Amino acid sequence: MTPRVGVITFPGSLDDKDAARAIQLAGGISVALWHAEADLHGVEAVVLPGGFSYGDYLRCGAIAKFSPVMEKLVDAANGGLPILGICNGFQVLTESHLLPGALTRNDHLHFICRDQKLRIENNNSVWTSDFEIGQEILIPLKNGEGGYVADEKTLDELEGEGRVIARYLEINPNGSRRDIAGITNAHGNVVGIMPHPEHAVEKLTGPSIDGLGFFTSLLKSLVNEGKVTA
Amino acid sequence: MSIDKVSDAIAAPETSQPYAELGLKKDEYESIREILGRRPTSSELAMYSVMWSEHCSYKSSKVHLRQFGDKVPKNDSMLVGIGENAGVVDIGQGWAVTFKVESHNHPSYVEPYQGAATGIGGIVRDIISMGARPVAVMDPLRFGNPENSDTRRVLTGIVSGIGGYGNCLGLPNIGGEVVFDPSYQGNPLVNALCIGTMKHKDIHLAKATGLGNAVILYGARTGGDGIGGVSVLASETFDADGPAKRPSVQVGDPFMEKLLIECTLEVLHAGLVEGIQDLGGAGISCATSELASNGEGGMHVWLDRVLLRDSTLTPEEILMSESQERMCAVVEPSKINAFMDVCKKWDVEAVVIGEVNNSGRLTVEWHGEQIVDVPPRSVAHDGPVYERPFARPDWMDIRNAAGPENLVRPSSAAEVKQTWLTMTGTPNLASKIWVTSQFDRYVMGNTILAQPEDSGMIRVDEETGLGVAVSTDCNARFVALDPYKGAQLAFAESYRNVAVTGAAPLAITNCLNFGSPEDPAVMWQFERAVTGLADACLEMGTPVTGGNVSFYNQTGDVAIHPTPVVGVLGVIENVERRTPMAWRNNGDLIYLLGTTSDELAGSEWAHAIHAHLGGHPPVLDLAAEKTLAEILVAGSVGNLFSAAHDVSEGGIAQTIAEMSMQSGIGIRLEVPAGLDAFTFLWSESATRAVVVVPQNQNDEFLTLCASKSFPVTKFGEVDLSSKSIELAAVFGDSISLDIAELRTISEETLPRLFG
Amino acid sequence: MAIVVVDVALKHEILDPQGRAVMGALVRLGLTGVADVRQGKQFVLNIDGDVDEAKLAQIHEIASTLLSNSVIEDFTVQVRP
Amino acid sequence: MAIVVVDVALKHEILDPQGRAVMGALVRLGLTGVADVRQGKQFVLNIDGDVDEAKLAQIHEIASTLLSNSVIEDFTVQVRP
Ligand SMILES: Nc1ncnc2c1ncn2[C@@H]1O[C@H](COP(=O)(O)OP(=O)(O)O)[C@@H](O)[C@H]1O
Ligand SMILES: [Mg+2]
Repeated sequence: MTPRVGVITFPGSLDDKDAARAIQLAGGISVALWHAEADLHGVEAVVLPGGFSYGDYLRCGAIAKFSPVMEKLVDAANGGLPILGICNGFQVLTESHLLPGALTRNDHLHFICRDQKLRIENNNSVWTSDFEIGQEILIPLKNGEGGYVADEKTLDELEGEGRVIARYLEINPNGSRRDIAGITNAHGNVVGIMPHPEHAVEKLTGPSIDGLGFFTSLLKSLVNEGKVTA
Repeated sequence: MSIDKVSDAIAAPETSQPYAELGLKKDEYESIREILGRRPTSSELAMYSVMWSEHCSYKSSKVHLRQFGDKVPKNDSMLVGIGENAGVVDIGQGWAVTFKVESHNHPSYVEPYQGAATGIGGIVRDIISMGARPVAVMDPLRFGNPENSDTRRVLTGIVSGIGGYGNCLGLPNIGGEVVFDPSYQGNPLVNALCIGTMKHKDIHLAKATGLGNAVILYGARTGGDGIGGVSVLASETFDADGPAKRPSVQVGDPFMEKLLIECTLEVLHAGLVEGIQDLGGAGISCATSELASNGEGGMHVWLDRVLLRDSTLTPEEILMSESQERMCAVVEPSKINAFMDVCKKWDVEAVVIGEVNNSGRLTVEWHGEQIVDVPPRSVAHDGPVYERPFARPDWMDIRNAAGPENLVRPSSAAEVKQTWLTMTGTPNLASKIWVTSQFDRYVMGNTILAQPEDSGMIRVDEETGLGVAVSTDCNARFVALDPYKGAQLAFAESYRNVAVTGAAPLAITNCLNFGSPEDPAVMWQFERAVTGLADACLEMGTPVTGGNVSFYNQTGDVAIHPTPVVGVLGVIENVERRTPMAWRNNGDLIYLLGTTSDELAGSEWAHAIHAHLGGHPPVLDLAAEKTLAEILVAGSVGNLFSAAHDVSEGGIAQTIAEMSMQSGIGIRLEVPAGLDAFTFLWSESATRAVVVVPQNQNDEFLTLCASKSFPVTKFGEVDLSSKSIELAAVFGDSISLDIAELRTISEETLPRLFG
Repeated sequence: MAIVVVDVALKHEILDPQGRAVMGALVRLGLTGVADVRQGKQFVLNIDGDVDEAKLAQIHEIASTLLSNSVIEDFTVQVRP
Repeated sequence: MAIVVVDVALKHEILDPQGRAVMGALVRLGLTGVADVRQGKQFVLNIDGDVDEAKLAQIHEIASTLLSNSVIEDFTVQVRP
């Protein structure tokens, strides 16, 4: 059975089609989930895509966390459902307290779109198991509020528990503390990442196809856990 | 507050009206009275004044723009021509593309962020109103002297406005221009281009057909922004404590626009809509009069039903408000509920404001009182038409006589190297990454090429790889030297930029930015530029699908350089064969296609090094330009090129520098025999491109050029072991340029000025 | 040491998409009676020493040129002791 | 009709790049003695009818969950008559 992966569309989500494309290229089936519907349609995993949910006028991800689908998602996350939040999705996850810390205005105050080098720091999470630790990847980054912040204690905890999944290399594009580009929860099922793996899945349109690894990781993990058969 | 009703206009025919303050001339006001057989009501006056403005009626340009329709052979690919919100061209495989460029110059000077943001918003609505899904935007921009502190205010605001709106809308920004010239100091140009795609069957037109159909206004609420002028009317017509002067600036809401896109495409695809129109300039006045006159000819509007953001708005203000993010749809009564359901799904407010009839009149009522009763065509289409006087100004002789011949040129290898380094860092030639990195080029996942490539390229069909490429260009200095040839050169450059990527040029759009049409010299520039463009289109067989005119771009008496920005659209059957600009393979051969002559008038070198503008622009042979494009496309189809890049501003030196910086790999070059290094490197002769040919394709490439009798010169090869440009035969010597150093120089300039 | 607070708000006639978004969320969260929400910016300036007339005038000037855009925004300046 | 003003500011420990940028500009414009600038948000809520204890508590709740993010921001609520 091919795994079914939900992609939530909030009003203002922009990279939902891209996330769906990436899931399909990795061999999954993408299932569209709608913000106003408190129903996950039995999917085996969920991607929260990039964009500007509800315009992000208040604070990125702040309004999305009150949507009906998020209530379901928070419970499912605590129950172990694999969830990947990309960019705005990462912001929604921190706002929903599924991941610690917060994402703040880029330190240089500009939106920035660039091909960003990252180092994978953790391959224990459901979404990074297909990478090597220390592997360098190149994927697009595009955000205005991507500066990862948390208090020192939280940062130390994240480091100590190996929960930083990727770090910026060469350039810290937004002032993130300790060059953090992505983190996971303690259980390894909920991952947030600021750059966009779903934009690096085809040679023609991306700077590399390194982003596919996040989606193949998921599919492999699902198979390994016996959630779906290979 | 009393309302000026139609019955009042009949009863009190001599009431004096502030038509002049609204920008209407006395004879225009008289002809409104003639059309109506009475004085207009204040609401009617409001409608006529906005719709008959230069911006909406094209009254000064119409007589010349006709050439675009008259001279161009109807090309099979034109599905919808000039006159609609945007033209539509057939790109094959059942797909159609619509694209258009519009200006938002004046608002962007007053409030750069919002002016530019709403410029993007406006052009995107034009594209959705054709039934297309917007898939990309581009932004040709012009700014004043980069060292002037006001340029910083204007540029940073405009750039973040374009990014702020476009990024939030989820449209990749795939190209544009950033050009500096003191002539734009008090008048920056913000032109915005949008590309949309659709299946043939989804094309929609702006017309109100079907008696009894409902007219639905949906999207943002109507507010008091963007109606600066009409407050005159309110305060003149009504008592002293009428509404205060309203701001003329609008604030954009890209989130609402995103909802509007999704909502509109959903109602269109569900077959719920008979006609559709965006609301831009002149708001409801424009939408209702255009819909009515393009359909059954009549419409009745209940203006008091319009949802307002500000309950104190007068009917005149509501008619003229340019509040953003609104659309108008014509819907059959039986489909209204379904339409409203879609709106609700997307959280978009909608209300029925009118009904289509065959009265031949556009009638508007306000709480039961008739306030407008006009023939809709007279508002929308039969505005005044001016044959403004035009004359070649005497100063053109002086300008053309003062050529660049006597400017001091570099004449040793060391001077050539220094000139090259300097030119790489001039604001016009320097890397634009500081600007473009503020735009999302990845969203939607179909961007094949974006900045700094010659054209933006978008994949239209993921299954077949069908795609389109678009470029916008205009060297306004050439236009200032010769508006006829300059406009053709702009067209040629844009055409070439599309062909260089492997796409076949198919159609053009344009945005004609000029000074005051009341100045005969400006009008002459305009007439010459339009004629040049139309003649070029005729010769090349490329139709004009639409465009936009922006006049009054001047500060006091001084007009901007005439700037007819030309956007060319090309088609590529499979984006996998696109030609990028960076070389990759060791030993690939570097060729120049075309002929280099000593042509430096209007060049970037003359401008940047000598602040000189004079002489005659480069010679242009359109037939050769067409042949060059054929070679570039055939080379892409035949897989003959590993890279290609067009030669324009900054000459071959700049072309080579850009290719190397993008590639990071070195090359060995030699100035071809018969040319001095300076002319070879910095002349801006037209109709040239640099192509990079793998050795095993060399014979086939040369055969192709020979079969077209096109001049071609080999002048170097790629050297994987090197990280520099090695150029021999430079005044008997050779030079070496470190690519990393070039890149540093190139990338430093904009952050230094604006970061 | 004085604290000067500059509040900048969009003019009333100008669309406030942020305020509108917040208002929508407040209503969804069940707050009743919300007639309008406007979102503004607040600049809190810590100034060493006294804020005398001249300095206040200078801050007013800066508030009107740098901190706000008079085409679309209004501002207020308050000195907190 | 009551007006409730919610001010939201970044916590002191959190870097405020906007405030820092404004501070740089103030100094360039010649304002002396600027020790620190912080940029915050202000929400002005127009509420129909009275704001009683219960409603105020509700607004506090909303201010702490929706209008601010407690990880990085503090807030204050004031009722203006
Ligand atoms: N320079 C031009 N070249 C060709 N067509 C033009 C030009 N300027 C305007 N048009 C056409 O005239 C029509 C009216 O223009 P405009 O008022 O900008 O359209 P809209 O009302 O959709 O904004 C459009 O079809 C436009 O394409
Ligand atoms: Mg239009």
